[in-house]
Amino acid sequence: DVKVGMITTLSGGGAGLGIDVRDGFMLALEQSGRDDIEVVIEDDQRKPDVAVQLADKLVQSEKVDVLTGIIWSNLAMAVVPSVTAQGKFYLSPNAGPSQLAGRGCHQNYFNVAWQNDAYHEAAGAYAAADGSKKAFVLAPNYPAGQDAITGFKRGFGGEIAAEVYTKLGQTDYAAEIAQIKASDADVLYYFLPGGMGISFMKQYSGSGAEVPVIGPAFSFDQGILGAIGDAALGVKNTAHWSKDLDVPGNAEFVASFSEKYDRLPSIYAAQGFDTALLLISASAAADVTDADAFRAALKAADFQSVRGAFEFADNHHPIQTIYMREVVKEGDVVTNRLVGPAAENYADPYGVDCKM
Amino acid sequence: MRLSREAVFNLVVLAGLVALPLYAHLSDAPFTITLATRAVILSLAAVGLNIALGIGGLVSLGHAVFFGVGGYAMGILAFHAQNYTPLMEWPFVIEGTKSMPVIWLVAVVASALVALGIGLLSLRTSGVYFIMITLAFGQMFYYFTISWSAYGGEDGMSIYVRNGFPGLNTLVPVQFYGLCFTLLCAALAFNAVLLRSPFGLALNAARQVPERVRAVGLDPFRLRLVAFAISGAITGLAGALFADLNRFVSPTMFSWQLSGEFIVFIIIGGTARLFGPVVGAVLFVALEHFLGGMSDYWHIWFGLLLLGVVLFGKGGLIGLIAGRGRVHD
Amino acid sequence: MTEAVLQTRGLFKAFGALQATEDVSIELRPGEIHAVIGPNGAGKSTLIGQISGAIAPDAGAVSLGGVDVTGLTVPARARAGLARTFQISQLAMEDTVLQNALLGALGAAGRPFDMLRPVARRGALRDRAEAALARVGLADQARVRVAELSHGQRRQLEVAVALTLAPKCFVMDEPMAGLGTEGSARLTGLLDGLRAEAPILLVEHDMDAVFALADRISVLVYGRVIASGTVDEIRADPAVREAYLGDAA
Amino acid sequence: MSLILIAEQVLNGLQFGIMLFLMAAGLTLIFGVMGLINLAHGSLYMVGAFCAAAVAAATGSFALGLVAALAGAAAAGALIELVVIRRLYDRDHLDQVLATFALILIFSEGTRWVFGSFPLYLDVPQALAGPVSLPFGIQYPLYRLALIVIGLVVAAGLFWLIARTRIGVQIRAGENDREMIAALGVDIDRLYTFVFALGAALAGLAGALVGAIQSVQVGMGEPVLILAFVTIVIGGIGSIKGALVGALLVGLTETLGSVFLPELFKLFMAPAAATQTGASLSSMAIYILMAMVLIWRPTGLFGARA
Amino acid sequence: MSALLQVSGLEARYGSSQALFGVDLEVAAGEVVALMGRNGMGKTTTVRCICRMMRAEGEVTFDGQDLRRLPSHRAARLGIGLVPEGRRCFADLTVQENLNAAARPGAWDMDAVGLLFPRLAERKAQVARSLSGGEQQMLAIGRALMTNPRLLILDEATEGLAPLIRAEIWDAVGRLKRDSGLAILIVDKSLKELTAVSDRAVILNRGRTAWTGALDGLAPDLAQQYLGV
Ligand SMILES: Nc1ncnc2c1ncn2[C@@H]1O[C@H](COP(=O)(O)OP(=O)(O)OP(=O)(O)O)[C@@H](O)[C@H]1O
Ligand SMILES: Nc1ncnc2c1ncn2[C@@H]1O[C@H](COP(=O)(O)OP(=O)(O)OP(=O)(O)O)[C@@H](O)[C@H]1O
Ligand SMILES: [Mg+2]
Ligand SMILES: [Mg+2]
Repeated sequence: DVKVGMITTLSGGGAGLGIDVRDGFMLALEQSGRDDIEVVIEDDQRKPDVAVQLADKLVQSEKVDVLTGIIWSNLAMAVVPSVTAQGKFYLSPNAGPSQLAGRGCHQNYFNVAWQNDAYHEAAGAYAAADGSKKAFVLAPNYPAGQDAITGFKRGFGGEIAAEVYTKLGQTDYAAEIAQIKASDADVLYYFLPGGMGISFMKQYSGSGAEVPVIGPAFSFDQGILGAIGDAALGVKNTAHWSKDLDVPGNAEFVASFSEKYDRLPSIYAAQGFDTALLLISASAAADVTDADAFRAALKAADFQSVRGAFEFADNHHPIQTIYMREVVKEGDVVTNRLVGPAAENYADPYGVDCKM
Repeated sequence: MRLSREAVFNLVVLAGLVALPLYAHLSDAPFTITLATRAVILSLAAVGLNIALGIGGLVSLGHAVFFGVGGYAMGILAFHAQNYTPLMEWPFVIEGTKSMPVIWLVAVVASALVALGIGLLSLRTSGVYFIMITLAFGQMFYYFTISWSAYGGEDGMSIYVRNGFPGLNTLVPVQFYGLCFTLLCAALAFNAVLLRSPFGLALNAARQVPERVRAVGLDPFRLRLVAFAISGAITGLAGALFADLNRFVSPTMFSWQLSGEFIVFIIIGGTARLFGPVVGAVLFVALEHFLGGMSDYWHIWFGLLLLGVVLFGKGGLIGLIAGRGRVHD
Repeated sequence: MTEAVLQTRGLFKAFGALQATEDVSIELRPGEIHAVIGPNGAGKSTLIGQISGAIAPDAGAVSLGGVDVTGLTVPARARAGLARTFQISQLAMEDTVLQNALLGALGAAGRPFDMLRPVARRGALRDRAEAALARVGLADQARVRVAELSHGQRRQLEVAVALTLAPKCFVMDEPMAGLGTEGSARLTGLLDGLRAEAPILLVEHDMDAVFALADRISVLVYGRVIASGTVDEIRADPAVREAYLGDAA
Repeated sequence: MSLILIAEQVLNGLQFGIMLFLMAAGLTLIFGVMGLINLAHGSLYMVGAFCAAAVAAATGSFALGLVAALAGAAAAGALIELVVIRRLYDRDHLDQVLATFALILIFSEGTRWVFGSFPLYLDVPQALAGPVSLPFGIQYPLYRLALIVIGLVVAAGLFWLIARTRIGVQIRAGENDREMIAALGVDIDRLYTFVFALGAALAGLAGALVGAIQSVQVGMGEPVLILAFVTIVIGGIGSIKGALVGALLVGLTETLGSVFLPELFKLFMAPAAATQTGASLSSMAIYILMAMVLIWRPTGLFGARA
Repeated sequence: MSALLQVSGLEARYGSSQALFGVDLEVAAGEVVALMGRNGMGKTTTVRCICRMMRAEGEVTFDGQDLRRLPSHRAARLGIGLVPEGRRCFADLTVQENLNAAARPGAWDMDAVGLLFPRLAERKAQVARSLSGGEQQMLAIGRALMTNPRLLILDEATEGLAPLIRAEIWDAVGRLKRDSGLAILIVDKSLKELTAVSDRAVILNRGRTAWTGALDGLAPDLAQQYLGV
């Protein structure tokens, strides 16, 4: 038997992401028909100290074998090191901060989603390949934002017209949009997760600015697109998964998820689904009490991911293809359509620092 | 000596805080101890605030600043110690440390100094303006640490091993709990003595009639400033402990919601009660824990409960249980 | 002539266009009660505010015991020996009568940052506070909260707090206001005896009390001193009768 | 940096300020008149936005959405005044803070319960979409211009209501002495319900108008609430004029700070470090502004009372 | 005949301490009644109970209507005008606005009040907080009259006022009684003036009605006992 503790954000702002991860995860579990996997779900309220407490609780009193669920990098940084140090496994369904991919990597930590830089770097590479020469980059002033800009620049390699940091949680972007309009950039890349991205895109589209936009999927995912509406049409965004990706099992996943929860799945739902699949495959191959065997089974990643082929690099982060998607309208629904690969067999650059 | 109902109640609370973790320790429920430690540390933070708020009437919506300063004092010292990098090389070398007493001292001194600085500027205002200016300072610190990349920015810092205390194994939950509980008792004892001291009398009067206090030759501003610094120092100490409990610090320690929660503890427990912050924090932590598991929408129930306490439980929980009381005799 | 304990020279204070005090120079000599009377809004409380330091004068000076205190703050002047009472009682309502008196004693002792020894065990403070309460007749009420006192008792406590300061001089703003006949009589007796300890500058509308107590009276009208003299001189002054007294004299 | 860009940024700052004013006006009205710290004001802003989004989605009409926002927020305001707020007038600020904090929790999670965890769609009406050309070649979103106009109209209406009408006189009298105005035969309870509902309606209007260019989501009220508090504290609590001036100051500081501080730091720092330092400082700018104003004038620019 | 205001067996408490133990009092239409007693005997409390500013037990009827169920603004609308202890003018409002806030239709309007108190008419646009104490007192009276009451209640209307202004206010009370037939209930400490203007007095002692009658009939020993004179 495997006992899984899931710490994720289920209340307050950002709850949508946690709910998608949870729903995707539980869907996979249900479809597998396995009754030897028990899941305990806890709400971290997006507060690091609460997440730490919950991790303690799950490890100390629930005695779980595996933890998963955390959405945000800062919460992951607070929880993962101590959990893995206590010999538990941690499967990340979302956040992939560079520290955990590099110097802070751990044999019991597996990232099933992506390393944080992946989308940004792939977007940079795509923009360069697409012929853009000069990029305007925009992100909130916090570590993930700084990483996003660094990642994009690494992939892009071209000239940067301006690099602007906004306040975290900012809601009005008139000032930044004016700067964009005044610049001579030929592509705009921005990383503004959640509500920030919605506000920005709505304001951008009404401003008369004409610089084409690229972003990471976080700002254009299914949960958000409904709120941005037509303003997002035509925007390109990078993701490791898309609902129209033609790989075995994906169409079934999309159909069953839509049917069960009455909404289209997001990347987070896909990530939760894959995380569960990984867990199921490993626990079928090895007993969780035999840590080495279980770890090897996880590393093998012997399951059919809805993103298609992928494998774990030595730092236990995925090597996978990052795709470019475009926001389109299907009937009344604004959604994403696959454009093509942006970076094939992408592996993050931090693995070299990982000694395990 | 006959004890008042409130005193009896306080003793029961203390006894509970001793008995519960011991029981949890014996029945091997370490998480219960962790939870109790969290409650005790938050109590300590609120006891600190209660000195400014309960006696001095200074409703600070920025007390998380001191909590955060204490937390970062721990985080920075331990971070340098675990990376073997000196904190400062010029004009003289300062090394990081993993020793709790040293960290506590630094946390207390640093937060007292910050409180003095903030107090000097903000104690010129009063009422809602004071509430808001302390909030403003809280937000400044919050945004500053979010973008302070040297120490992790919004991600904060993880400290892998809990800091040490001579003669104790702080990794054993119950021992760390004992340490925190002792500090809480010390702070409560100090608060009790302070209430009856000349300083307490003068500060209490300065809240009610500053004009009168001036007219007898005392300066309310200085009284408040000293109270604010003491208050900040105690909350700062709690911050250092909190960081050690989680082995983690981040800018959320500065957030205004946390400042608000400190105030909530005090009101739930009962304003101007010695044990108000303790009762409030314990109840809050317990509710957060038990309601949190019940439903995704548990905040609604929690909100309704808070509303009930404010609307119908004048004098907070202690008021409900122990009846109308007074701080002074 | 003996030197004045308290002296103001040419105090001016304007609130916007309103000249609240204009060139007010008065003095308080040892052993006397000097009454200041005048119509409502004449500037009496403003004058007291300037003497105590609560209001900064636009021009002019205040000296206490021959020392210029114009630049000092309210607490500093109190420590220099000036005790005032307020027109509207300024008392810690949640505290007991004794605690209010102790506050005065504490101010006089000047060590407010003592945090560790209970006030109750500081005998000197306590004695001083209880003595003051006894003098105004509040000894029995020492443990009652001020909020539960009647208006008259509060006025008495207001005087008691001033007494604990053992000052060089008293400045009292309408201590009789709101007192019934009985209460005024008791307070009149107390003030009468008090002048031997320290002189009193008394602002009051209760003419019976003023005429019974005052050694000297100054009359303030529209911020100016229009007359100054003994009780009989003032009663007879036609300008004062017209501006203030009416038929009351 | 061109002059036109600077002019445009100033315009942006003004417009952001007006948006803040819409939010702050209700807050300052409620605080000034009833002496009540209403942390739940942000929740009413959210209620307005959600009502507008729901009705606009159902009917396809933005105007109907606005009406729904006004009505919904006013109704929510009147309801909480009758059930909760009414019992808090005589309490101290602490109880008010706690009770309205509890209301935030209830409203936020309640909204999530009804509308789900995902942001809602609300867009600017077709008639106001897109940019217009202003003199000197400035391209400016028409909708934002409309916001400026609406904000100024609301400001004027409030000035008129408070300063010129008998209800305004009675409201201000209640501000001075609530018990006394009741003893003179004015139904102060009903008046307060009215004022609270009016403040709530203003918050709801702001939520709907602003929601169209921002994201309509749970928790959207809290950052704005803090900004609104900063605004009215700078302006002086209870003063409509103060709220307007404070809002413009905050709007300009926030906008211009984020643009010019990084530029300023580039004069003596490496560009990358300068953008980050500048951004850090600009996110603290309004709080620094507020602290400075309060240190200089402890009751705000136009505030009379503490 | 039943009186305009009828109070009997009035009891009231502040928290746990009882302030009134049984107050009986009547005011007939057109009558001036003095309410007297030493400090803290319950005069203001009685007034507050009549105006429904605090809760009380016992009977309070005005013009035959039971006041106990009504909120204070409803009591006021029945025709009770209050000049409260401590004046309580609306400090931030102008004289005109103060009067306006209270106005209800009837014979008393801005002009009538201006005739009664010419000083107020001269200061229409001045903010109440900048008025002198005496002017504030006139304003408080004028404000109560603007509600066109049938019963005017004056609580310590002359406290802290200069002798001249005091005389002016007594003069105004005399005129009101003569000219408009208003019923008036006065709380005050000056025996001489009250004796002159009042038809009857009610004296409170320790929260109870201790004596009722025309003031010139008050025996000296009772005056000593109840009023301290
Ligand atoms: N802070 C202030 N701002 C503006 N005007 C003021 C202020 N304080 C007092 N005044 C005005 O100054 C004048 C003098 O006021 P003051 O209080 O000194 O009068 P007073 O002689 O004490 O009167 P009373 O006998 O009624 O107490 C009054 O007209 C008053 O309205
Ligand atoms: N807010 C209060 N809380 C508690 N007790 C009060 C309060 N107000 C008045 N009392 C008490 O109620 C009693 C009656 O007070 P009240 O004000 O009615 O007296 P009064 O006759 O008007 O006296 P005064 O002549 O001083 O105005 C007094 O004993 C007083 O101490
Ligand atoms: Mg005066
Ligand atoms: Mg009275």
